Amino acid sequence: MHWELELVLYVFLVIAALVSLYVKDLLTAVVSLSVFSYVLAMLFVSMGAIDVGFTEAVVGAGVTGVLFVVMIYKTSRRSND
Amino acid sequence: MKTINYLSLVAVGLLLIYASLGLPYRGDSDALVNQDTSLIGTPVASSYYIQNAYKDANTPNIVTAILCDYRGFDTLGEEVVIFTAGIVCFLLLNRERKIEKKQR
Amino acid sequence: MKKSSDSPIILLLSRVISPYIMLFGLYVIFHGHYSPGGGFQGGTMLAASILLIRIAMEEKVYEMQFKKSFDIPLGALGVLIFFGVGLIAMLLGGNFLDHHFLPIDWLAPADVRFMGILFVEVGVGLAVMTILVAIYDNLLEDDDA
Amino acid sequence: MLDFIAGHYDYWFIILLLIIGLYGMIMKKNLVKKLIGMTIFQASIILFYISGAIKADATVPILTDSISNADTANYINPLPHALMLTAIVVGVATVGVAFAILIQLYNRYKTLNEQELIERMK
Repeated sequence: MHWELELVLYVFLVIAALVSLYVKDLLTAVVSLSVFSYVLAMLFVSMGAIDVGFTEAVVGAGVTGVLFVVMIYKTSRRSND
Repeated sequence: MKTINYLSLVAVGLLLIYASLGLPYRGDSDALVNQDTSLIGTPVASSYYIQNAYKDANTPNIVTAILCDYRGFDTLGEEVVIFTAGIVCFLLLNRERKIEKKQR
Repeated sequence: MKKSSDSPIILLLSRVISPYIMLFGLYVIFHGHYSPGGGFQGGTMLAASILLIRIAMEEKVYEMQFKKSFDIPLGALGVLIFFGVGLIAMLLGGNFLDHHFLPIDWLAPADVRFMGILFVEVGVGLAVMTILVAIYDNLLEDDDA
Repeated sequence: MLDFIAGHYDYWFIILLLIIGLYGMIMKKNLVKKLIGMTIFQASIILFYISGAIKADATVPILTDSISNADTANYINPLPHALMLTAIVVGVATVGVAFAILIQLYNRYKTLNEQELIERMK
């Protein structure tokens, strides 16, 4: 519970979320979503939930990214908005 | 139409911020969920788990003890949900079923 | 993916790193009583080590590691292990999923519940690993076969 | 006043994340962007539960010999951790089902844009 560290992590979290929604290339959006998940895992660990942080780092930043990339490979990469 | 969407977003945000003013302070040890006994005198679940997890199951990690022993039924239902998701993916996208359908 | 990767660095490095990820996943499952970890995390790490080979190599190679037709039946086996532990405790006189009634007589009562947690975590890890691999495999099926 | 802000500022960040996720779900036209918005929304809900579990001057919920567990103020509340652990793994399974549906939609209609999809469905 160091509030300076948590404030920096929250600001990074909001920036990563906005980037992954605003960018037009979907592959970039997926990479930004992985960054979002990893920062979220660090925030969980700083709050003392080490089990949840471990799960989020493995699931959110690892397997979800792989599944997103496979789905974009099977469909289209461009987005209009 | 777009303006209504933006206005509804702002309205939901303001409503949630107004609701958050009544939440307990962050890290407050005297909040209602962190006490040993509830208002009607029964023991609170999380305090019971902290005090009895090592005595009951010989497991220092309390989260594991809750997940697999005290609330195992919850985890069973959750695993069935994961298995159902795998079955649904298999049924939607499997190759052999499509070949069979094409030949018919 | 369907074709093997062109770069020799990726081929060599994925082949070297994958067993260590798998070993660490097994450690996380079986050491989950004392440190952060458990069935969900360890199962996901085992799935990650299998997916690493599946991304880098071609189809003929990764079929030798973990067959595509095994993943749904092994997931069902994981769910059945979890359900069976609860059912044994219920048949021997306790409530459903009450590990205290498992037929391990030579251990202290707290250690019987310890072993029950271990069996449950093995079942959860097996189910999570195979279902995540199954979702990947089915997403990669060809549509115009 | 400063004490009040220090006790509540993380709730406001969580509400900001929730609004961002909701914006992605109702304003974006691409279905993959809607899915990314849903992931952000779900992350904010999980973060709210974890944030409600912390106690000041407490340690992580793994028992050690040097810290007594008779006083429950020494350990962080472990119940929301166990509940949210399952929620994360269910989240990846539901996202997998959404991917299967998106791939089938693309194979049939060759687009993922919402408006074109509605026009081609007629």
